[in-house]
Amino acid sequence: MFPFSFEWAWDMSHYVFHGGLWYALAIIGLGMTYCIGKAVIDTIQGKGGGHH
Amino acid sequence: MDDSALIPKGVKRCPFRQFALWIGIAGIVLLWGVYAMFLCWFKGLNQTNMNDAYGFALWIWADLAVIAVGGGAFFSGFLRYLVGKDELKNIINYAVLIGFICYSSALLILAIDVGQPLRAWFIFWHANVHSMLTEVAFCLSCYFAVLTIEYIPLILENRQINKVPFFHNLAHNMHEIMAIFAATGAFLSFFHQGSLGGVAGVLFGRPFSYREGVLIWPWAFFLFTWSAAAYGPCFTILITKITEVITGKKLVKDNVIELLAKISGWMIITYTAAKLIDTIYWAAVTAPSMGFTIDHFFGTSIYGIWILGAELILGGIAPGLILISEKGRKSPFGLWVAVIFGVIGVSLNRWVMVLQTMAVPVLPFEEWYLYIPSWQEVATTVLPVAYGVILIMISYRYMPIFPQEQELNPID
Amino acid sequence: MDGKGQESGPRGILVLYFFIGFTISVIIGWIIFPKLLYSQKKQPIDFNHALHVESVAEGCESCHFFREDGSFSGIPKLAQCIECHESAMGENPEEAKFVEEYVAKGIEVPWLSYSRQPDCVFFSHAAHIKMAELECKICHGPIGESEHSRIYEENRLTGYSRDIWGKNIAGIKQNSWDRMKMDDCAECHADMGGGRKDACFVCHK
Amino acid sequence: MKNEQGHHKTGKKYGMVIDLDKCTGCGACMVACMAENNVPFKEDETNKLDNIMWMRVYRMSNGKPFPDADICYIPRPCMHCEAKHGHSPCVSVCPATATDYSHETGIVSQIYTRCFGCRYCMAACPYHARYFNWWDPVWPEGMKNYLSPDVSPRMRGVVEKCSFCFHRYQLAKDKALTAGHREIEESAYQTACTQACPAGAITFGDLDNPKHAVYKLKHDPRAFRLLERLGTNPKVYYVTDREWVRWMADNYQDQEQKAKG
Amino acid sequence: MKIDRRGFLSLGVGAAAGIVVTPLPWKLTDDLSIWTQNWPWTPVPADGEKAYAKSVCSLCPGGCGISVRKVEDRAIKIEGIEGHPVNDGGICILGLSGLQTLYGPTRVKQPLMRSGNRGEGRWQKVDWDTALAEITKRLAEIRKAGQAHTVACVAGSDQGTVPQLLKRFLAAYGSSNFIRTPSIRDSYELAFKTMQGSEASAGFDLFNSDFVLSFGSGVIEGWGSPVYMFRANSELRGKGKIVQIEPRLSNTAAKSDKWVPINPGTEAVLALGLAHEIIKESLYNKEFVEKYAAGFESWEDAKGQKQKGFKDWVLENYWPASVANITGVKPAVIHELAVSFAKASKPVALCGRGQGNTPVSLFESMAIHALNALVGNINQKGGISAVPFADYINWPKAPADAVAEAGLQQPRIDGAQSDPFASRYLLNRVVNAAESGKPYALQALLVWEADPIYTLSGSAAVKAAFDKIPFVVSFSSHMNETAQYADLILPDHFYLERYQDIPTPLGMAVPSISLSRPVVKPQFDTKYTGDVLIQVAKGIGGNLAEAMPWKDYEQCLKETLGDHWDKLNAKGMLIAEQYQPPAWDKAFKTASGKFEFCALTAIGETVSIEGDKESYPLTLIPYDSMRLANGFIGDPPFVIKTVSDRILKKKDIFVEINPETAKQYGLADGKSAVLETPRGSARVRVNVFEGIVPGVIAMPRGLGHKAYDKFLAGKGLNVNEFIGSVEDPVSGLDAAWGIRAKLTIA
Repeated sequence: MFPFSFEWAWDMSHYVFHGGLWYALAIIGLGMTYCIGKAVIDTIQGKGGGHH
Repeated sequence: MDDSALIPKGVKRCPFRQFALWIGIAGIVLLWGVYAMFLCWFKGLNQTNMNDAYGFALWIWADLAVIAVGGGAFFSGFLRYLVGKDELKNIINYAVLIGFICYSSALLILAIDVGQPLRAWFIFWHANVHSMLTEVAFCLSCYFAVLTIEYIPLILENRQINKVPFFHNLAHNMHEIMAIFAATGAFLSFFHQGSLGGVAGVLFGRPFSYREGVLIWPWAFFLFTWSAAAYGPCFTILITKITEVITGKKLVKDNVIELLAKISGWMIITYTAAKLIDTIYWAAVTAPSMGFTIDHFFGTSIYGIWILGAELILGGIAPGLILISEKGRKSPFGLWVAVIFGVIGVSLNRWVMVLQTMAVPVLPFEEWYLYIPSWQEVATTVLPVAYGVILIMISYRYMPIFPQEQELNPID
Repeated sequence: MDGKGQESGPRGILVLYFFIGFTISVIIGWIIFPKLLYSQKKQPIDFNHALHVESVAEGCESCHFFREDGSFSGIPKLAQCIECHESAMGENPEEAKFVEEYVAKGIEVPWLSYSRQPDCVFFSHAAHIKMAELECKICHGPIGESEHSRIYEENRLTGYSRDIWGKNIAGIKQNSWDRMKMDDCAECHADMGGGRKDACFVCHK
Repeated sequence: MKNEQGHHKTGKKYGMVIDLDKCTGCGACMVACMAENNVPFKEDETNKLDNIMWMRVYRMSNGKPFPDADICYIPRPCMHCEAKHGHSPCVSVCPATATDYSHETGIVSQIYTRCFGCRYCMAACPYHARYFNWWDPVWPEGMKNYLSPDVSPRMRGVVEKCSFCFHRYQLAKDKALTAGHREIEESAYQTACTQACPAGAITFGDLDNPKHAVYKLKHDPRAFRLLERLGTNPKVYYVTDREWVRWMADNYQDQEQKAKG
Repeated sequence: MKIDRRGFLSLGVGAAAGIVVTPLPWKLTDDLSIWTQNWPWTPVPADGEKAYAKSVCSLCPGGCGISVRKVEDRAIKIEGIEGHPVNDGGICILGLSGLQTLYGPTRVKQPLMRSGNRGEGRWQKVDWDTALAEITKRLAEIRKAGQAHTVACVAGSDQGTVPQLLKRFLAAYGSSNFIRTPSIRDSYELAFKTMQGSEASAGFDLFNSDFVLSFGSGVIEGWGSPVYMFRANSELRGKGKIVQIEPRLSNTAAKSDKWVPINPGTEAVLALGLAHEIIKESLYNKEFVEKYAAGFESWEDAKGQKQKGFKDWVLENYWPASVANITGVKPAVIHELAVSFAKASKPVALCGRGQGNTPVSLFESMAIHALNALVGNINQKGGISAVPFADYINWPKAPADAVAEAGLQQPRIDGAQSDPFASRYLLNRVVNAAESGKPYALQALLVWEADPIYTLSGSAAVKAAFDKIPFVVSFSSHMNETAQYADLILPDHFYLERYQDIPTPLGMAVPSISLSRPVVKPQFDTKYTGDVLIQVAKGIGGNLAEAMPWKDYEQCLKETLGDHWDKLNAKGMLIAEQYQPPAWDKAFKTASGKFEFCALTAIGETVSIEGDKESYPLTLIPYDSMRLANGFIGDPPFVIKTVSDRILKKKDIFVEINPETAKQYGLADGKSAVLETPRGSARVRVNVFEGIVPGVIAMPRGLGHKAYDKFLAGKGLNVNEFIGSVEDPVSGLDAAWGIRAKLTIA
């Protein structure tokens, strides 16, 4: 799964497969980081207070 | 107990006791399934009626089927966020919820199905990138993460949770970039739906399911993606309609349903055409080159040729035609028939790709293998249904799943 | 429902709670967990490798030798020990104990093997010693210089010796002999074979 | 697998040729295999779909009525297929790389401790050469005594199959290395079934080595392989005088038989 | 400090965040998977130094050389010895699974005395002193009462030191009732005796034959020395022809060049039909028939009466048309077979159904042997020869006291050896004798390497007979049917734990001796049967003690083998390689000094079976398979595992039946049916099989055990329970080849 694993190979199959995989994971990860991060900032800035 | 503080504003829900009663009933079924699940985990897969000829059986079928019908989530998301069919926002929440249930069920079933669940993570850690199943596992898990991300804002929109500023903001932000998640989800879904077809399609030792294709992908790969996109919405519509019947309320406007139905219809028609071509090519070219004729593949009774006809005509042409005709999809009866046939049709396709593949004798001195699932298999397969019912009940009760509900069912 | 919770304290308290939880976990994870995970056993006899190596002619292979069929003998059997220790040779109380309890009664010594690989592993000493001419030390460390037997630690869950993997609970290794997990075999093989992957069966049975 | 291409030339291709006319269907190969490889057994073994038998002798019948009926026994070990790109049907599908194709020996491995029991490989194998451990292996009182340390007993929940007695290759190699040479003689590595076969029907060796007996036998005009047209490229050959067996083994239909000869 | 909901949540989040930066979750996940790889309940076989111990397998009389792989003191695998004259590296399915019996739960682990009813399976564990005291006391009492002749012994063989010790013990004790379990050996020995005048066992040089005409002999079903026959069968490929005459497409039939389906029980008629054609076409070996055979041509006896010779007898009585009528083999086939058999350069005809565990009628064995004589392939390369019994046991005659002499005066319980045509041993008659108490009631029975309760036909009658014998002793090292039915079990060492001499295996054409050597230490508290005999003899004292002068069995064996001992220990097998069967002019020890065709014409006809055609329209025949051991040892778990699901499914046994017959009786493949014979009825399942003569039902031998462990017991039916013994009026042997039966829908 990881390039440091001994089963890893630098060949086309791995590029394509893991390329796609890590790309998707990156988007999910970055997206969520963004959402959570921004939510923290928003909250500190006092947005979205309880009752509206 | 009064849970009115948790119920969304402007909608009416049944009394809590009634709710609890039904949860309880579903819960009993769930517990039965959980019991069977633990039996399988602690005693091993000898609890099932699977055998060396049927290494894949009811569970894998259930897996493929729920994922196929759960395809409504990605395809509605795809249509809503990427194609821009804005009306679908009124059904997308429910599509996401159904998808979430389907995919979590699929993962659960897989966790029971493997012989060594404590080592199941090897599929990731020691991934063989050449295996369709690896692709399934990765995309399935990633897509499940996406579905979770899509489902979370719904939870956060619960009246009480939404009061917490952080959660409110989080939900808001997630909505903001939902298109990106949806796009990722569509990308992942394309691959894992396909690779589920690939799972069977690459088996060159099993001429029944083997298909030629492009690059590493057999035709079954594309047919699976296509069929999931085609029939997933049928299932979304079906569950929505059932929910409407049970709640006694109209929850989604007809134009939304009809739009989805129409798209589904065209997808089904094109899929069926493709499937027909695939079937003919397979019967005329692929199989004979491996020494098989079509009558080799269909035995008597439950594995008879009727299954192919049923899949293509009843599960393909019939619902397709109904849904593409305006009259058909607008008639409540026509819609019901179409979505039910559609869902059965795609489930039948998955059944055939799993069970028939296993049953067809390949070695010249073999016989047709029959298999009847054990109660443990049935219970664990029913488990997700109970779990889905419970999750839908809870979600419907406490979360604003249907944006049009208030409008369609004004209180006072 | 209780809506007052949010007013019960300043945000700082929440951060404090967070760190308390964090710290407790860290202590559990790094200190208590390894202690619980491994059991400690003493070798039946405190063996002095250094002393033995001095008095034999052919180094390690005097006692740990290859059999004719190419298999490796591993820890010597009683019969071999008896060749010298028919009766006590010296004054050492451990030797006296050995002679009394095992030699005299003819019972095999239940040595605990620090480097026992699990049953699924086929380790060919011949391939490593005869063909690749590796030194024992590369995998076993300077055990030949030890004067006492270490405590043998066994993973309660897996039954592995701690020498196989877990000496350093974070998995960090400083010497080639600190870990003997598959990754470590693979690492060395990749170095030797120019990045070549061996087939699974080469080392598995 | 591309980075292994370079090793193809030095590699061996161990395989088998089984003379079906000599095979008597006595079952010695099956038991030799079970005894050699610590294969477990259970109280009721009459369900042939859940009993583990790496080497299984099947019975083919020509389907003709009395008195023209004929039967033929066909021993079926793992075929150690080498289809396109060195992918046997099972190796390419295993998601966790628990089975692989060795270019050194041409043998398809199965690593029980890596396998997590998804059974995809079983679905992929047209020969039913793979077996799942539906039960924990249990040996009756005393019988654990005969278990061999050369093959590790499998736990419940994993797939197992014929390994061409790979441990014998390992041991032969160790012996050779200790004796100071690297090459293994033909006779130094033979599978348990080959060795046991009382009829001498099984021959084992390097299919690519002209000095090995199998090399000549596989070129016999009466030689064929099971389900050859699937493209599995198996390494187990069969020889028989009986034409109906050869036709049937590869699912040749009547009209195809006529067309072909 | 009050922790509220949010504080608690915060603590939890912190703890969760903290734990992921420690090794705990990761190490635990890893270790849990490693735990599944090393489940403590999955055994790990101990490793150690390996060694190979060579010996000879004695699970059957085949005499294969075996090499047992050991790790330290555990035997882990049995293999054949490469280059061994009998098996050359090959080994049969039963031999391969010997270790399962050695170590398995069916072993009798120490002497046992019955504590419940017969066969109930309740035992009292006793030590050897008690056990030996018991048998000594009982035998001494019988002897004292002047009943010495009422003690009998059943053994699996009559060759080798242990059977000879048993015989000697009985002789000194005062009984002549040593009885060998019946088999095709009896038929061959009798045919040799009557036609050739020699006391010998049969040897076949199949390796050099070019036409094997087998009358039902399961050459690859375990007949003779199984692995030797397998090798011969393989060797014949492409060099010679094998024709199998049998009612059923057995493995042998399927592997042969031609299968000739025949009505069961009519083999002798077909043989004579072939003789008819051979004589008619004048294809017989003139040199042999004219110079070295008697009774071929008709002659005038001393009284001047015309006696019909074999030639005229056959020509008159065995016309192809009538033979075809009886056997179901078409005249054209008979002719063609006869011609090709006679024209072959080294043809040989074999008799003995299946594995040959049952004798055939003397008429049948002689008729088939006559074919060998006609083509003159007796004592020739590629033919059949009379191999003399091994002669290394040269003990002085056992001393007899008055009691012994009186006992030996009494007739044998089975009436065997009473006339030239009577067999040497007639175990089938012991059943009737024990049951009826005539000529006298048996007081004690010793059983060594035999399981008559399971293997004899008419199991119910055998059991009833056993019930009349007050004292049954079994020496079995594992709990078989007879052991289970005994009063006292004195377990012998199992074959891998002991020395045992094995004389020429059946079918080998050259005399030989093999020596089994202990491969492992005795695993349990067992004892050589030889030692038991020596000690009991000493216990009874007098002439018995004198007859058994040895310290123990090993000393006896060593002294008996003399010079051979060291060689056998080194080589495992000694073969009289220079042995050549005597030439025709010296071969026949008959009155005429020639091969006597007249012996055949003098005796009766084929033996018919029990049951009437009206009530039982079908014929049940047993059949043998390598995968079903049916002798004194039952299938070990490995072997029963290989049995087809068309023979055994769960606990149901399948019987084979021709589709036509099945249709006639409304029976469908796989479905249940009720099998009925005059001896009993039971539920079976139907295996519709194209390879069987219509009207015949075939049931495998070797199932239906009641003893042994859960892996074997209770599975299927014992065909012997459904077949009654039918005595050959000439030889006295049980020549039943089946029974009339009926099969109806269940």
